[in-house]
Amino acid sequence: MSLLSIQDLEKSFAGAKALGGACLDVRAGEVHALMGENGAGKSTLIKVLAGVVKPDTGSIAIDGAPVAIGSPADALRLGLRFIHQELSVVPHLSVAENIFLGRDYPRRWGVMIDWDGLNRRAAAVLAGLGVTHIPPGRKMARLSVGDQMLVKIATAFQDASVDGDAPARLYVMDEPTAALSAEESQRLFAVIRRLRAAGAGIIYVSHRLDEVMELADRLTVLRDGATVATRDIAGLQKLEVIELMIGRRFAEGYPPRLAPVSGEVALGVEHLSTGYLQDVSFEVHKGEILGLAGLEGAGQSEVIRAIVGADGGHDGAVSLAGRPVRIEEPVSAWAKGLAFLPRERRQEGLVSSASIAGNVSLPHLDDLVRFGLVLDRAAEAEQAVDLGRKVKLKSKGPKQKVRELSGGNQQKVVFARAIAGPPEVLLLDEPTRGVDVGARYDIHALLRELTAEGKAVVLASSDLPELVYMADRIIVFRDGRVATTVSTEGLDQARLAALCFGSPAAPSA
Amino acid sequence: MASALKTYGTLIGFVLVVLFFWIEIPDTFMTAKNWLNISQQVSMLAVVAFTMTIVMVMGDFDLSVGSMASLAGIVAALAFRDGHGVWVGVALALGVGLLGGLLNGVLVAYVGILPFVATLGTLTVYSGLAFLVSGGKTIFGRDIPTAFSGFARSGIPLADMVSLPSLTIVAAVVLLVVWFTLEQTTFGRRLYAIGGNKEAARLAGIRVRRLRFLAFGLSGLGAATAGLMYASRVASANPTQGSGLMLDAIAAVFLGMTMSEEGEPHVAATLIGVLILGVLGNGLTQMSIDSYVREVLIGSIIVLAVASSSLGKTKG
Amino acid sequence: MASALKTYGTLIGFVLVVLFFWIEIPDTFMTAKNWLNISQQVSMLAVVAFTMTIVMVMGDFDLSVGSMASLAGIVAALAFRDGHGVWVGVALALGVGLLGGLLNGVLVAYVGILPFVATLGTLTVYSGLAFLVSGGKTIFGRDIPTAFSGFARSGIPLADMVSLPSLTIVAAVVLLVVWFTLEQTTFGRRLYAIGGNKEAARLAGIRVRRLRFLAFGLSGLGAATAGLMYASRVASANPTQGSGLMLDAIAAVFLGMTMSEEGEPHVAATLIGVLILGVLGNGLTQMSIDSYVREVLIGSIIVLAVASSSLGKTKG
Amino acid sequence: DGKIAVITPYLAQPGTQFYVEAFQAAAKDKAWDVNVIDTKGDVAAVISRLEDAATQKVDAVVINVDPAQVEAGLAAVKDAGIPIVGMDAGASPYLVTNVTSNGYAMAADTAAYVANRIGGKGNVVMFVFDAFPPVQVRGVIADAVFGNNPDIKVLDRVTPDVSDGGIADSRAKMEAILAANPDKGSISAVWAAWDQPALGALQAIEAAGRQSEGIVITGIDANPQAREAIAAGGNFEASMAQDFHGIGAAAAEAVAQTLAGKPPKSSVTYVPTKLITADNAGD
Ligand SMILES: Nc1ncnc2c1ncn2[C@@H]1O[C@H](COP(=O)(O)OP(=O)(O)OP(=O)(O)O)[C@@H](O)[C@H]1O
Ligand SMILES: Nc1ncnc2c1ncn2[C@@H]1O[C@H](COP(=O)(O)OP(=O)(O)OP(=O)(O)O)[C@@H](O)[C@H]1O
Ligand SMILES: [Mg+2]
Ligand SMILES: [Mg+2]
Repeated sequence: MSLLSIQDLEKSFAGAKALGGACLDVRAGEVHALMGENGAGKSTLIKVLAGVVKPDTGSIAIDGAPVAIGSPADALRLGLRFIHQELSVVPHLSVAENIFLGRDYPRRWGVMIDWDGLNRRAAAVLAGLGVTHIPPGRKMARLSVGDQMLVKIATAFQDASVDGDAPARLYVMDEPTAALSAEESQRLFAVIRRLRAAGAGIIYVSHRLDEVMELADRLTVLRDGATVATRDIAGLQKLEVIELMIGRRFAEGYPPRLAPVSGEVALGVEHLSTGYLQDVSFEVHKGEILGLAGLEGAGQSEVIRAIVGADGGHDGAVSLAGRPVRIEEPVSAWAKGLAFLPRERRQEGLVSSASIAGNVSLPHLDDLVRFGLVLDRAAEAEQAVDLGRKVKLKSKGPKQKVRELSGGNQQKVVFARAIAGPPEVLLLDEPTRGVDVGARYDIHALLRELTAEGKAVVLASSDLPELVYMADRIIVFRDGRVATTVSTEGLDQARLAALCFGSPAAPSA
Repeated sequence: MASALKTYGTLIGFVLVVLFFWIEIPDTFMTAKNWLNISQQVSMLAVVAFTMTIVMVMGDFDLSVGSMASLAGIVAALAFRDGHGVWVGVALALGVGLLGGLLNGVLVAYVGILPFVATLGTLTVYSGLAFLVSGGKTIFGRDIPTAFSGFARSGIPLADMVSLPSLTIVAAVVLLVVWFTLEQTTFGRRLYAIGGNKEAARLAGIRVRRLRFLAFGLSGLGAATAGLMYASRVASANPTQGSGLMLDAIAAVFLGMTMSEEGEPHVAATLIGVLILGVLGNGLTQMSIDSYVREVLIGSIIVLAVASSSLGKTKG
Repeated sequence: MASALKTYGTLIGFVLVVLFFWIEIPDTFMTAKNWLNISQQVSMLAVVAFTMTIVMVMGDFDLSVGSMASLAGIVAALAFRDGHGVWVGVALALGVGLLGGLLNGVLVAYVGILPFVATLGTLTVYSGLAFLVSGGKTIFGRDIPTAFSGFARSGIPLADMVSLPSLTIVAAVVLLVVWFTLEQTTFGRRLYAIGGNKEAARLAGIRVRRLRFLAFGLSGLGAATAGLMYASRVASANPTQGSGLMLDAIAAVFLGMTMSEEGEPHVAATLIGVLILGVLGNGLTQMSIDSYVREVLIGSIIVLAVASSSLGKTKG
Repeated sequence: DGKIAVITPYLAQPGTQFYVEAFQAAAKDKAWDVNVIDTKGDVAAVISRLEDAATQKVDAVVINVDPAQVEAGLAAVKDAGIPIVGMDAGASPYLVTNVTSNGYAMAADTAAYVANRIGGKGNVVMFVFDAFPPVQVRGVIADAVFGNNPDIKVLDRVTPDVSDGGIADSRAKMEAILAANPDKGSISAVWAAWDQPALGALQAIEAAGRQSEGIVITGIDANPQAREAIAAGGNFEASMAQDFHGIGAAAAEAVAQTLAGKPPKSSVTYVPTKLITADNAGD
């Protein structure tokens, strides 16, 4: 009998169908991948299961018995555990408290909270994930985003009980690796395999096909809210999966370079230092894509943030097309033709209560005025429609609220903002995070077009193939310093990973 | 249907209140004269609420508007007493309002004090200043030029016995200016972005600090305008007369906020909030409801009016 | 260093204020007697601020505490007048406080009205009820049993002429209870989770609505306690006597919030906020500073005290 | 029978309550329908309510607020042909008459009482409230009386926060003043422009255990709580009884005469006041 059986789930938001006949069947002891393009309905299905979204129709059964899940508390009681797509942490509580959120804390003499005990147990849960560098007593807000994600993942694996809870038996993970490094992903996979061996069911969502092929036993593909197929992974080709997802033939890979890199320097950085970065210098040429690589927290994000003035002052000099510039606030970066795509779309990128058009136009408002101050809404909408088409945005139109978009589509909005203009230099931190394979290809193609026009791109990414295939050169960071700079000519992924680790040999992952 | 209730619940509540008074007070409530009257009665609150909307769009508060209104009235009255003309007094008062607002802006935007703490501090300071410069006394009588106090009584005659009050016109102009600023200019668009996500707005190239600074300046200017209107209406100035405005203005904006799906303030919705407060006061007085019962009713009606638009907005 | 200023700036500001008064008023300010006096003067505000901290931990407000304090005092006094004993009156008043608080809880948590609107509505309702049941009159004199009014004058003798006032003891007990609840129970930790990220709390299976409901109940209970303390202290009850408490209580919590790095409220920090307000009033009056100048100074000092902990907290 | 609107921002003040009650009692006999409207300190709202009363076409309006501040509303009422009577309001051409006590006399009586009791010598704490014209007048008169005694020093001229009724804040202020002047005899008297601060000062003196120093306290209004304190024979020695009942009744009478077409002749109608001490406080 199957552990979980979902039949004919339907859900519409204000008339727009998010789910229309979604079915899913998960067995105990399997990793079941849930696949689909951005906006296919994966997260919505998971939210229904989690008691966050009420379905219009459809049924859910566990061990063959129908269940009603009216609230997240109900879902937990049934033994379901979730890692949702959007990072939801409580920033001013400690790591340990985030892990035990909603559970019973250990106590001393039955009254006082046993903080040491709580921290010990949290440390044990983290250690189960192979994470030992995060102090459980630290405030969540003090952690890097990657570390926050690890804590969030650990939360799903803690087993503190609450009265009447069924033991955890089904783990649901919505793009857990989108913010993880390759190494951390591997540790997560080890835990997932352990849980599978212990008889738990796992629903796994990811746009990283390699990962899915490596980890999953079966997969179910959603298209426009409906289930189109469920298959065994064994014997399945990647291309078949892609075609199931997008419903047509598709050539996987990366778009080829359109024009050679010019000799002219677009952006120059000399002796850049902040509290963390030390003496970083590099140049990006017109028409070039410069990759930034390194382990989680090695300094790639900080370099980009320092250049645009996101964190206040820094030492060192920045020049654009050979002319020195002072950039102390992001506003001057945009004004000088630098576009910035921050790493965290929800916290740093989007005004989710505003419309798609409003989000895209934000740095470009001065170009969209009439009579000096009146916002030209028609031009604004036109810009959004135009760019939305380029990035394959799936939406109801430029006026739709960003909050209502799927995660991948939200990411496309941030990307659309960065290429509006277009700018002379693009500083992109994980630009394709959570974007489906098809749209990813289109975004990569857009980057190729922009470089062919002489624009320069700085691309920070934890997706090593993306760096190897898209970048012309890659700077590898270690501990806030430039460890080495390599050309991607003849570079392979394993070699790049080894450079990131700082060891001459490839890691044994 | 359910979603219409969520957006229009408060508006429907307002319409029901109006219908109720129309039925209960058939002769005098639904007349042009009474509505012009109401418009004049709420005009000061309206001006403060409209400009308060500007800072609340950014997710901030300005608690100092009430004492700023008092201070502005006192400043103008003192200028009059010292023999200055109406325009000098008005300009001085508006200048004080703008400066006081910008001081709030500095504290909030550049020093980084929470708006609640900063404007609570300046509330006390401005109120103390109003007492200090006036010696705590009410300035009235001959000290107030009739050209100034006459303004609040003047209006544009519309028909026999009915005229459009000047104070109403002032409020309408402020409404238009604020509406245009918030809804039609890039300045307003940026304020909404700041209210939605300060960090994202900053990284997308918005000068968050400068805009917050300016927005607080506008709020101070609005408060001073209301203070002048109040002083003109009561033909006098005293250091506490604006104190009731703050809580009502914030309430009006919040009432309006229940009408937008994202819960952000819009000045047109604030107008409905102001009218709810104004119509309740007017209608219940005309029905000769006892003061105390009236208070209980006003509170209950406000809660009921927004309840339908709120039902089920929270989960968990 | 800079980060220490950010966390301890407000505390340092408080210490500076105390040092200043110590130097300026060498004989009488830094005496046990004066501090016990201050502790008694702020005890009512403290109780309201402590329980207000509970709702503010969740990111909510309770504006109705002032009128609830008035109403509770009136309810007890009316019970006394009707010949009921002290405990009956106190129990009735606390019951009214709890119920009123839970009504706020229903409106906020289950109906889903914004806390500001809901409690502004009930502020008006409770105040109206206080006027209504008392007929708008002050209840005092023979109607108030000496066993009740004596409480506020009693205390535990510490030394010659110096005793620990009962009201101070009540405030200290409330402080301990609130501290324990917020910092040492899962209930409290869950409130912090709700305040930090409602959605994350809900996804973790926390019953957000039920906890908000209960927290508002506690705030109502605290307001009623303060109302009783107030009535005992002035040996009378009138329908407006609590009205000054609300803004000061919220101010105290906000002052305390400047002392935590993430800006969340803690009840120990609220205590510092309460003391800042209390010490300023006491010290400046002892220095015979003119009332008006005093007000200006209080506002400025509050702003300065938090400025150092805020400097540079905003960007952009 | 007629419809009368009584409009005031000061209903929370006990004095206002008493004359409103007396007015209502008199109105009951005359079978009037009285609507009491309190705007809670908001003077502009009084104008609004006056306009509403004009719209509603009541038969007469009674106000308890400074007429100079609400002239716009008074004009609307007058234009509607409705007569207005002031109840402790102030003189104004819009009013048929203003029924009131003589504030100058009351302040002079209590200030003189203080000066005489302390033998024209010592430190006096004054509680005043200049924002409210009728009370401000009392402060001016007391200033004159104390200023005329060269050996009397005004130690502090305190304006208490009245939003809580005035007792608690006055008490806190007095406690601080007592703490700053710890020596016996360093404070001779407390003169308060109305009773609430006097009561607050009394509580502070008792709580500080300094009731035996002979500090003389006086108030104005002689509200019941003050009378009780005076009757108890403590530091609170005297207050002025306004005849609130008389003011309310006289205002009702003025309305009745006006409605009958025979309005009172004088623009001010004084109702006598009385000094209350321990001897007559129980009456
Ligand atoms: N609250 C909402 N209001 C309106 N539409 C919504 C809402 N939530 C989701 N949708 C819509 O439902 C559809 C499915 O979204 P969902 O988030 O489930 O996609 P997804 O498969 O998880 O995509 P991604 O890979 O980008 O995360 C999208 O078209 C989205 O716009
Ligand atoms: N505000 C801060 N306070 C303390 N430490 C910080 C702060 N910001 C960044 N750091 C630390 O600086 C280091 C570099 O952070 P950064 O965000 O640049 O990492 P990264 O190299 O981009 O990592 P990733 O691979 O996750 O993108 C991390 O160790 C991070 O914890
Ligand atoms: Mg998704
Ligand atoms: Mg990074």
